[in-house]
Amino acid sequence: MFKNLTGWSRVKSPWICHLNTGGCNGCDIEVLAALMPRFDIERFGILLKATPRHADVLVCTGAITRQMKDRAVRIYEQMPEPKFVIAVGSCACSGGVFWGCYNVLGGIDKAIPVNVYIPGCPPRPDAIIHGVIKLLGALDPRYTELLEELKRKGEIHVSGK
Amino acid sequence: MSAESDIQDKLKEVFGEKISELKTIRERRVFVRIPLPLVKEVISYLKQNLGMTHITTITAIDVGEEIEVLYHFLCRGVALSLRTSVPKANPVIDTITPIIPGAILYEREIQDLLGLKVKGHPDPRRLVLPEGWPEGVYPLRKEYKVKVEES
Amino acid sequence: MSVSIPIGPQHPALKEPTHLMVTLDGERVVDIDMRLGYNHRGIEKGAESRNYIQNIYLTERICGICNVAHTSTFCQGVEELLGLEVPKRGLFIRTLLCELNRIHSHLLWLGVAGHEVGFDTLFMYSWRDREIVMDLIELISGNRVNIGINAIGGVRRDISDDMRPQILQGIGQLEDRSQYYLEVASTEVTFVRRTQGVGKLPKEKAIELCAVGPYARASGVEYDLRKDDPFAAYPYLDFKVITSDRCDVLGTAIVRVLEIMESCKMCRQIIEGLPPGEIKVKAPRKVPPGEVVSKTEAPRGELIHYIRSNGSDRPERLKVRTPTLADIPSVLYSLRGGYIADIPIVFAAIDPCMACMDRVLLLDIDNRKTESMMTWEELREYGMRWYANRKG
Amino acid sequence: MTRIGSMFPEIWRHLFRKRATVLYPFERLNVPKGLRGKPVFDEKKCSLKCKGACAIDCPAKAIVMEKIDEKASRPVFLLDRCAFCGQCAESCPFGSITLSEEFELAQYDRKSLISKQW
Repeated sequence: MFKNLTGWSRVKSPWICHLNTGGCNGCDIEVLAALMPRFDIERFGILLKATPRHADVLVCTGAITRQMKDRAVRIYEQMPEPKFVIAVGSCACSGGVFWGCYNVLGGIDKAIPVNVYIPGCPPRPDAIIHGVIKLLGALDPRYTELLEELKRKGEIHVSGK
Repeated sequence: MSAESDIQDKLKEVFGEKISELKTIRERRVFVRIPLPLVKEVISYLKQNLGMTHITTITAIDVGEEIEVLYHFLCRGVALSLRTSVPKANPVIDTITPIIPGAILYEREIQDLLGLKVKGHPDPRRLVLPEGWPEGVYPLRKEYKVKVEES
Repeated sequence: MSVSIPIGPQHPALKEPTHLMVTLDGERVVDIDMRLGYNHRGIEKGAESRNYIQNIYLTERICGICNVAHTSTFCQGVEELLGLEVPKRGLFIRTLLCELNRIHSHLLWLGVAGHEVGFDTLFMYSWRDREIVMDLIELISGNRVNIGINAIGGVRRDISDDMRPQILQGIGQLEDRSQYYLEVASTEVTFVRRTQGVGKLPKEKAIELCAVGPYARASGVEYDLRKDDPFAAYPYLDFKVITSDRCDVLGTAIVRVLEIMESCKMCRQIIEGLPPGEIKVKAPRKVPPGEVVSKTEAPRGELIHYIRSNGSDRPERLKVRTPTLADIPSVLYSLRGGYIADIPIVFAAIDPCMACMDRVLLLDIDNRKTESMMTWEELREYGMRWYANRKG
Repeated sequence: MTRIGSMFPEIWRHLFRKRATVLYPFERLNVPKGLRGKPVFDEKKCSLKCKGACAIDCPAKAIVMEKIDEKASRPVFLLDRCAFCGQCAESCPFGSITLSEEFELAQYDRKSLISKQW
């Protein structure tokens, strides 16, 4: 009984911690815009927490620079165990436009394991919310059904290809 | 074109033939080449007489066996760029921070990215490159090649 | 006896990675040292291995908030190298987006400043109103933040006639919202008491340390590139340069809100006076050898791109100096002597954009003192003693 | 000069205004016509012979040309690298690439972000 209670509370209120590892801060302001009144992801119980210790989900933006690599790993280790990482923006997914720059190592997955990749430069706040729902879908199938149902109604173009 | 020609005449009359390539490529853009030892003297002259206080930035370019240094100033609304070149063998220039304190950052940058030793700099610590960066490797030099690996 | 506290690269007040080593004497900041480099991506070296078209998109991603300023500077520089004559309509559209980007950047700053002072209502309100200008930018350029509107030789998208009423209506809303924010920024007690007299920067210090942008204009330095070195369509617009002689963080807030209203006025002039004709001129791929100093007024101040070309389709050298970098010496000057609680707001006064700045870092100008670390008990007694003799 | 509560009339007025929040998955924001979303490749228009005019100009090197035979090649879009800037649509001499308005592209792994559209 206790197990699905924690599972339920984890899905219902995933607290996020935002980490910018060296991008152009376009995605940071889009993550913030998702927290603002217009998109307001607090209705999913998502709160922006300052310290990684209180957070379940690490929202990473920006390509990994050489300087931030070990700090990102240290912050990832400080997070409590059921932890997930969302890479927001093409720089976080793969280093994007900064290929060949000597101080950029590439995407976030060069330092920490990533669960959901959200491409876009920067992804719109609703694309970020769609990524968060997709992550929640991995924990609780009802969210994936929600996405499937909305896809059938043609509300969202969830693209497989 | 009054400000530009005014600056050019003043420079020509004081420094005469020591400065060269004095040209105005368009309004509010003046380029001039000055020999290395004269850098401090020209800048302090410009500061006292033409009321120049604002430095925009210092650019350093690796042109084969020399490093070209451009000081970009704002003098009476004109973007004045002083150009000198430093031999790559012993790349040393002296600091202009006592004359224009705002230049402290830009000297640190060329020191770090191009290996130009700045003599007399109040704080010559490492700049923007990460701690683990090997000594003596300067990324903005031509011989530094970035290996582009396909991800 | 003082304590040095590292404010690490990941910190709630600073949205972006920078590292502040603050040396404190009790609550008062004695000396501050800033270590950047967390955001340094080596863009200048990267620019040398890309052709001019790819470089537009690379310079655009130097900073996400003031990206249209970067692409305008870069395209303007390359157009000067090529000797291209950009059609007037293209210049007007480029200026319109520069001003819309300034409005969105200043509203963003107003919210972040409110958040760092703990005044979250202002944060929520100003960011909700920022959505109006984000919708306008998205309508014109197709992307909310990274506006890819500039190309070498003009702009990529035109403003069709059915967009005009929407833009004018949006600007009307923005005008009365900024009127309201001016009243809030200058009279609301929660905001004024935390920003009045904080982060003092006298005018001669601002001139000496070469500060730029709204931060310098709040200390009375009359320096605005749109007036002194007009580029794009600014010669055809009439606007006034806003300065205030308050020399503190509240001054920067008032200057920025007034600049929003000025930008709204300019956008209205541009939309009404939009000349007909072409928006773009065909540009060759190879640029003849030459060099250019291209300067524009980014939302945070004077931005310079130095481009040197060697006749091929790749630049030989691209040097970018962004406004935040010029403001750092003056913000560190004004941080000294303040309280630790004021660090976020004073630091936010220059609207730091680490992504912009990370080509250089700075250290305290006068000499450095090394202190030994104190244990927790020593710190507590020291704190009580410090406050006791402060009262006595 | 400073007054307490200059925000109260504003807060009072907001009690009766329409809510500002768009309940995203259930309620969608109408997307403007020219939104730069996922690049869509139309093989009929493409000449397959130009050896990647789009790939040369792509700032993020997000287009890889896949060989069909020794002369012809087709672009493969790596969506995790793509910056959605629309330069490929402009550089393609035959206009075979257009940007759709699809922006919900989150995936669990990078492999499913590689889009081969033929």
